[in-house]
Amino acid sequence: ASAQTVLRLDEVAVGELDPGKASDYADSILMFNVYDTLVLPVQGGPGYAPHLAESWEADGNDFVFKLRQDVKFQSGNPLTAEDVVFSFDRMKALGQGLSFVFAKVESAEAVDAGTVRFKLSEAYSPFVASLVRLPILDKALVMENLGEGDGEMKDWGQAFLSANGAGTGAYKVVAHNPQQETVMEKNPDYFLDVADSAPDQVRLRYSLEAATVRTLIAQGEHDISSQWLPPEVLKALAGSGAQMLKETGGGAFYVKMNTAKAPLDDVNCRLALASAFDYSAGIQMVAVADGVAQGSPSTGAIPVGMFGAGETPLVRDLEAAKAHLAACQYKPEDFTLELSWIGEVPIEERFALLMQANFAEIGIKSEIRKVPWALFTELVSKPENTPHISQIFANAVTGDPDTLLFPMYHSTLKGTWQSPENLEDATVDELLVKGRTVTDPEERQATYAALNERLMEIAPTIYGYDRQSLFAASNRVKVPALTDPDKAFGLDGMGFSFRLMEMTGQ
Amino acid sequence: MTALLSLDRVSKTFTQGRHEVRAVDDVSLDVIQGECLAIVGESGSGKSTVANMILGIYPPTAGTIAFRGEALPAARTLAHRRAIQLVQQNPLSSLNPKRSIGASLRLPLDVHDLGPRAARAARVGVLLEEVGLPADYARRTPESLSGGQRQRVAIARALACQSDLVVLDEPTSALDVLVQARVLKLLNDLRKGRGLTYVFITHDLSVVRNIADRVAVFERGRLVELNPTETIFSDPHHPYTRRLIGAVPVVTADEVRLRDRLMENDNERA
Amino acid sequence: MTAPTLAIRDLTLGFRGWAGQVDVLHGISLHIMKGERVALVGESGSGKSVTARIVLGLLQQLKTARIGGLVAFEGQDLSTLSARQRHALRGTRMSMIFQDPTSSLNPVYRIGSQFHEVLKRAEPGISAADARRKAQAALADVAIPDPARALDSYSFQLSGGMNQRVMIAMALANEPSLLIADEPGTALDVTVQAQTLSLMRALVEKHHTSVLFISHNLGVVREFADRVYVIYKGRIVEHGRSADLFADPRHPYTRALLSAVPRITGGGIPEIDDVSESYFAPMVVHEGCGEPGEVG
Amino acid sequence: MKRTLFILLRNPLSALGLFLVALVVLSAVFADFIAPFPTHAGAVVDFANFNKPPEWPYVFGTDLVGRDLFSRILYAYRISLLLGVVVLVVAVPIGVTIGLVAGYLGGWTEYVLMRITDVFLSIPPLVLAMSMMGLLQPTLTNGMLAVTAMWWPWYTRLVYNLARSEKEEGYVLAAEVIGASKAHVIFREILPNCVPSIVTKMTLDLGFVILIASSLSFLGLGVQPPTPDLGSMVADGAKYLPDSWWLTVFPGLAILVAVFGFNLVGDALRDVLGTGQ
Amino acid sequence: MPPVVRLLAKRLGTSLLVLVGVSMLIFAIARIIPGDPARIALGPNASVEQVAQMRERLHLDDALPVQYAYFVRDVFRGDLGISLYTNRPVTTDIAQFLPATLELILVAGLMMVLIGLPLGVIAARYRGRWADHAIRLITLLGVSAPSFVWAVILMLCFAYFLPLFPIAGRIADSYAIAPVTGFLTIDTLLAGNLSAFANAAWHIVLPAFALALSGIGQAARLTRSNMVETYDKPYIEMAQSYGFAEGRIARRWAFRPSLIPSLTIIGLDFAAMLGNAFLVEAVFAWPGLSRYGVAVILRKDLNAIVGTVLIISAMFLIVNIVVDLLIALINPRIRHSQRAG
Ligand SMILES: Nc1ncnc2c1ncn2[C@@H]1O[C@H](COP(=O)(O)OP(=O)(O)OP(=O)(O)O)[C@@H](O)[C@H]1O
Ligand SMILES: Nc1ncnc2c1ncn2[C@@H]1O[C@H](COP(=O)(O)OP(=O)(O)OP(=O)(O)O)[C@@H](O)[C@H]1O
Ligand SMILES: [Mg+2]
Ligand SMILES: [Mg+2]
Repeated sequence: ASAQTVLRLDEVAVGELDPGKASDYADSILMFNVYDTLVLPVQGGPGYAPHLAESWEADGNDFVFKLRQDVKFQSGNPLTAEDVVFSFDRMKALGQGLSFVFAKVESAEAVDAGTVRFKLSEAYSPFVASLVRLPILDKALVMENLGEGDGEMKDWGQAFLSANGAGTGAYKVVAHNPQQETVMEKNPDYFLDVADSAPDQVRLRYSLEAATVRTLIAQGEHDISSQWLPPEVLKALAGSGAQMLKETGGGAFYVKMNTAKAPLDDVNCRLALASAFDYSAGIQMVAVADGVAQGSPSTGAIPVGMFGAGETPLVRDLEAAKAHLAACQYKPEDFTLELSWIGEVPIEERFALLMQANFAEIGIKSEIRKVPWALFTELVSKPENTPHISQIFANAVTGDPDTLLFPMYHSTLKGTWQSPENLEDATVDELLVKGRTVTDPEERQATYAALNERLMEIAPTIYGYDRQSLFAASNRVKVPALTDPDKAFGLDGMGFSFRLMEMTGQ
Repeated sequence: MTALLSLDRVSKTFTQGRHEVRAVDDVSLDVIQGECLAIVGESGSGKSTVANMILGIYPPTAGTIAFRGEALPAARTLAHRRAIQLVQQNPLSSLNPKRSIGASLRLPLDVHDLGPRAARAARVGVLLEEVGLPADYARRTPESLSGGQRQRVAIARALACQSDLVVLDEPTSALDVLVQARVLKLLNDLRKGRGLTYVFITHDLSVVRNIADRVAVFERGRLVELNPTETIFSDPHHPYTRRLIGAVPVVTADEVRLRDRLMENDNERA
Repeated sequence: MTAPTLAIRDLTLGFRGWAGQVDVLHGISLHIMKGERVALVGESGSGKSVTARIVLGLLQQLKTARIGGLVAFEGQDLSTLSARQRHALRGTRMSMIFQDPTSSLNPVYRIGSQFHEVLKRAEPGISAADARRKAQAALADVAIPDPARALDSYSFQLSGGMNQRVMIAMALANEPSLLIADEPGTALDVTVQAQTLSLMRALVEKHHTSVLFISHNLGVVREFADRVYVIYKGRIVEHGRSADLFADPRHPYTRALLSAVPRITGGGIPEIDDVSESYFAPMVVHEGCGEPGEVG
Repeated sequence: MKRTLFILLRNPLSALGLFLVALVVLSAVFADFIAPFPTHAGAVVDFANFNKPPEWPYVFGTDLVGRDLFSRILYAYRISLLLGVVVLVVAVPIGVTIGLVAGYLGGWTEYVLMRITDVFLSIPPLVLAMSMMGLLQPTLTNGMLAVTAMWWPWYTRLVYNLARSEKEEGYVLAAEVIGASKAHVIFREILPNCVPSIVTKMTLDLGFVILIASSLSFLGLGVQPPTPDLGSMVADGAKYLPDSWWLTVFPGLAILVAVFGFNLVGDALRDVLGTGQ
Repeated sequence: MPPVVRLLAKRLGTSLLVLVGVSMLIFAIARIIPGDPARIALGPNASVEQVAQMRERLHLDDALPVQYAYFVRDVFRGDLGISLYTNRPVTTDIAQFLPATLELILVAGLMMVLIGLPLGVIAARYRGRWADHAIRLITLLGVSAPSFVWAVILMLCFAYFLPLFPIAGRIADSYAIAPVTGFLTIDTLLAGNLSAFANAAWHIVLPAFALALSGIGQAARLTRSNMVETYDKPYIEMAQSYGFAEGRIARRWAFRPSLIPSLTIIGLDFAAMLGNAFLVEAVFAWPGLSRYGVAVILRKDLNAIVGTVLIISAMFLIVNIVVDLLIALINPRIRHSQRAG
């Protein structure tokens, strides 16, 4: 073989290697490459395809999966049903990361070496989708490396797994420093074919500054940026010849209004703000080049591509805004809105300023307040402390609208960072529950469409834009999953499957 | 005769790394109210150390110091401070380089609340003039004064306190003879006028002869002779005293004769 | 005739400040021949120390000082020498004993290492051990009882007189051709003073060192100096051989000075008049004591 | 006064410093009249003109929402100067007093005071500020309070060491012998001799205070947008380097000019104070 | 020397006391910082039950003294708890990140001393002349901008436009050096890999310089201003009268007595860098403790906050002791004070 090819990319914050604790984007990249899941989203379309599982069927509320027989862990151990059960049990036991998506799953059991049965407590249609968040661990290896802890399973291998991989994935962990970088190398014994052109070594770096990434890419010392670069930096990189990778769907930028606090407890007032917001200026603000932006026009509460998404983009309507405001029980001169933005997300400051200017046009005064994330999570726990306006980026962790909308709008879950609206609406609750129990895709489509309509009507949120993640990349790498819509996965982070990338050697 | 101040078997030892320095060794002496007691002796014989102990700058290693019959505590009261004053040997460092001469002189007036507030500035001027400096030197900084000028400021400051006992550590050694004469005169007048008591540390035996009532002679930390001035100069007992007098540089023939006579005696006895 | 070791002609000095210029020296002239001991006496603040500092070239670097006139060392006009050349003279050919011994020694270095530094001026490669040996001998010469301890001490650990003797020993150590002694005896007891004076005298005789001796102790001056200059408020008022001058003081200021000296024979503190106008009377030069190259 | 000016103007560097300080103070005071776009200090967005490099009429360029940087910098001087001055005016006397007292008195007082100082010093400023934020409302005043809380121990340490050495000087002894009160010795005798170091440190600190304020704004304490703040402008702009360089460079230069000027004046002031009155 | 040892022992003892004070204070403070640590640790998507469970596990619902008791118990087991941020024992994290920062600030500290002090000495020696003016202006520039701005500027100038230095990290990817001390410059030497050492040293130059710039400026300026004062002292005149070389007078006679303020500030600066280096570490992607510290504060990672702050405090105390000892060493009057009280 010729010289090793190295792919270098970066992500914010630290990389969490333990799949039981993985929650953010960096963790997902690690997880999707070091571990495999039973199913994978279908590329370029809806639905889920077999991966570690050969096939599956629903049995009442339960699901039964048949495993592939030819899969070996990186350690050389063969994959069995026991490993799947162990992985599930560990996820539940730790109760961290994204384990909540399995709230409706009671247990997993090995029917035989190649068959697993998941028992659900009630009908839960997004279950198969949620399996993309259940990476399968090498039970034998983990058991050999249990750390100190109480009980039979001691620490469930947490100490070991925070620094080592124990998966079947196409890439093996060589070195891991959660604040600096994770180095991975191609797994030669991967159960699927991996093209020779896929990178031999991958260095996932953490917490690089925007200016550093900008410089490194320009000097050819870095390959793919994170999606968190400010639009201006992406613009500059695009201008100097970098390619733009794009990941669509799964999330949106929401401007949330505290419905428990005057004057936003009056729906007319909320509608006035939603109409006054300048949607196209918002898109322009995150635009990188013509037709390339970190967002696409919003059509409503549900991002385009998911069940129930609307069709017509939202536009600003000042006349309507004034009409709504006139119908509102509060007079604009009597209140000042508090517009908060999360200190860690600078682009929100600009949106706050945009809103301040927009709202001023219909006579509403406002103040801007910068709130660090830690403080924000605390403020939202009480409606009276929650600012009038909060700005949130949210996404569906499994690609299913349920994981996006249920935590935001169900009245039992109000007062979290996802639900600073403190919404309490019976119709919404009802539709949310229906959406997760019906299984037929058409029925789900109809349910979420109704939900979307209701959410437009009562306007707890200004639906800012549908999120598109943009990554600047050097020309040394080709990433079909992030450039060709027909190869795209409808799941954040899955596009970073390194085995599907090609190093072009330039 | 009442002892204003009495030292009782006072010693002071400094430790300095490996060395131990016995600076003052078992010294007892009384200072009588209204007198001028001169302390002479070789350099390094512990004179300044005695002065510093009297002032309470550091405590004696052994022995006690009593003032008006009461043992002086390690921490002096304001009254003690006022009652005993010091003119330091090193005039430059005893004046704060960042404060004007006037401010330094005014300090004792303010501390002990001497005289009406409004008159203090004028008093500072008078003090300066008393030691032969123009009153407008009050605005100067110590750096722009010559050595003798600084010394006079230090004397003026000690006198400003109107204390009972003044310890003068070589107060005139940096002065020219004219100013010295004037300062000595002033010191003498004040002593008579106010009934002050002086401990006058000096090397200048001619000065001692003319101002002191009694003389204490130190050698290597020990008190070797303590006698009235007359006795010291007419019939010195201790050989060291005689050697001292014999070494005095003089300006007149009379003096040379006196010196020679004493030296002869010394040779005879030896 | 060889040039005098030091010749000063019409030296003036003023300090410039925000309040204008203050004149300190009003044109003084003096000279010192090789091996000669010359005293400069006068009241405190009359400009003795500044004269010494000008000779060493120390005041020249002060921005506020305005200096005029001529200072020649061994026939060379100091102002024509480069800074480097002037620098080379200090500590080797001329050295000075400072008036305020305690503050003139660096408080953060032991005496020993300061002494070493001084010795290095004459003998740059001198080893620490050699320097220490030399320094001990030098300190013993000035009657410091325990030279080893003194060398290990800091200046604030020694008495004023000890510091002064350290200064004297340092100044003599390199056998300079011009020694400026600014009140070298003030802090010394008379026995030690006499001892150091005789040491200085011996050295002067041996090496033909010239000495500028600044003092207001007229007794010391009488015993030590060959010639005396009396200075009053920045002007030389009288100049003559010591014996002549003490026997026959002619200028009113000199007379006042002499009469103010307390006598060990007693007689009380002399009465002195207030400053008199007559102190500004013209300079008196005793016979045979004219400045070289001058008529008179 | 006359003398102070004499000293300040004698030296070209001090004169330059005086000029710069005057420039900064005047632009802060008269921002309303000088700024080409006075409204841009507030919540204005102009997406037609955002992120523009310096060009007429935006001499320093525009920021990411289209506001004139030059105008914003003028207004930012107001806050920054206020903050810097207030913090130093509060923190320095506290720190200096504690340092003097500890250094001069020694013994138990020294022990207790210096250990408290150690505790404050050794807690990173950010932690201190964050905890403040937990207790207080995020206002400018509280921001100042937070910065003050992290500032004083530095002066304590500095002055403590100075006082320990000044204490051994003869003039301290002289004052004690006269019977001067401890307060007098500390504040009238020792303090003036520490002033040069304090002034040097203070003028150096003025810039740091402006910058620390930016990390406070980052935490949500202190100046809130849209009010302009030099520190935040620099910190936020740094992300857009090297392309949108004007976002960092001009506010950075603005800080530089102010700090530079104050330091030059500080130097000169030290000379004045150094020679005493 | 026994007295020094005694002094040291005393200072170390009291430092421990201070550390206990700091630990209590920081323990309380960490809990005042807004935000629910469990919620933050579990990530944005965690459920309410998960959060409750986590709080329970962390004893967050107990009274503060009880929590502190748990903490003390764990400390005696050598356990600072698990970082919620990296999910590793805090001790592991600190052991990994501390050497990186320590290496960085040691180099920066060295620069402060080796560049800052000499600059100050030169400026004071040539006070009022062009060298003085030049140094004053340059050092002023150094202190007039914050270290992270310098970091960005240096990176742009010397790594981007003029690619002389590496942009990020501690060593090039191609070297694999087994960590022994954690100090790469030392580890590379231990591994006998000279080119790796050169590479690591090369990486440290820019970040350390950016970090040191303001300290260099402060040290130089304080040194200069104090030396200028010292130059008025009689003992300098005496040194000049002996014709000691001007440079030697500056370096020996005037420098040492003027060193106290500079030393104090350098010491403080040095210790403070541990907590304040985060922005520079961020710019140069330096995996250090400072950045870790800030990250854990922002994420309210209680154990990690307490752990890091304690380490930083300990550093501070050590540096303070060293500075105090040094000051006593350079000023013998303090050391030999005979005064009562
Ligand atoms: N740096 C200076 N700035 C201003 N004036 C000064 C300076 N140095 C000395 N003077 C003044 O010059 C005059 C002469 O000072 P000098 O030190 O030569 O006196 P002196 O004759 O040595 O007196 P003494 O016997 O008291 O030491 C004094 O009036 C003094 O105030
Ligand atoms: N702080 C100190 N530490 C150590 N030794 C000291 C200290 N102060 C004084 N000594 C020593 O004590 C002895 C006496 O010193 P002191 O200053 O009392 O002498 P003195 O009689 O005043 O001499 P002089 O006439 O020279 O001033 C000297 O040997 C000196 O070295
Ligand atoms: Mg003495
Ligand atoms: Mg003099």
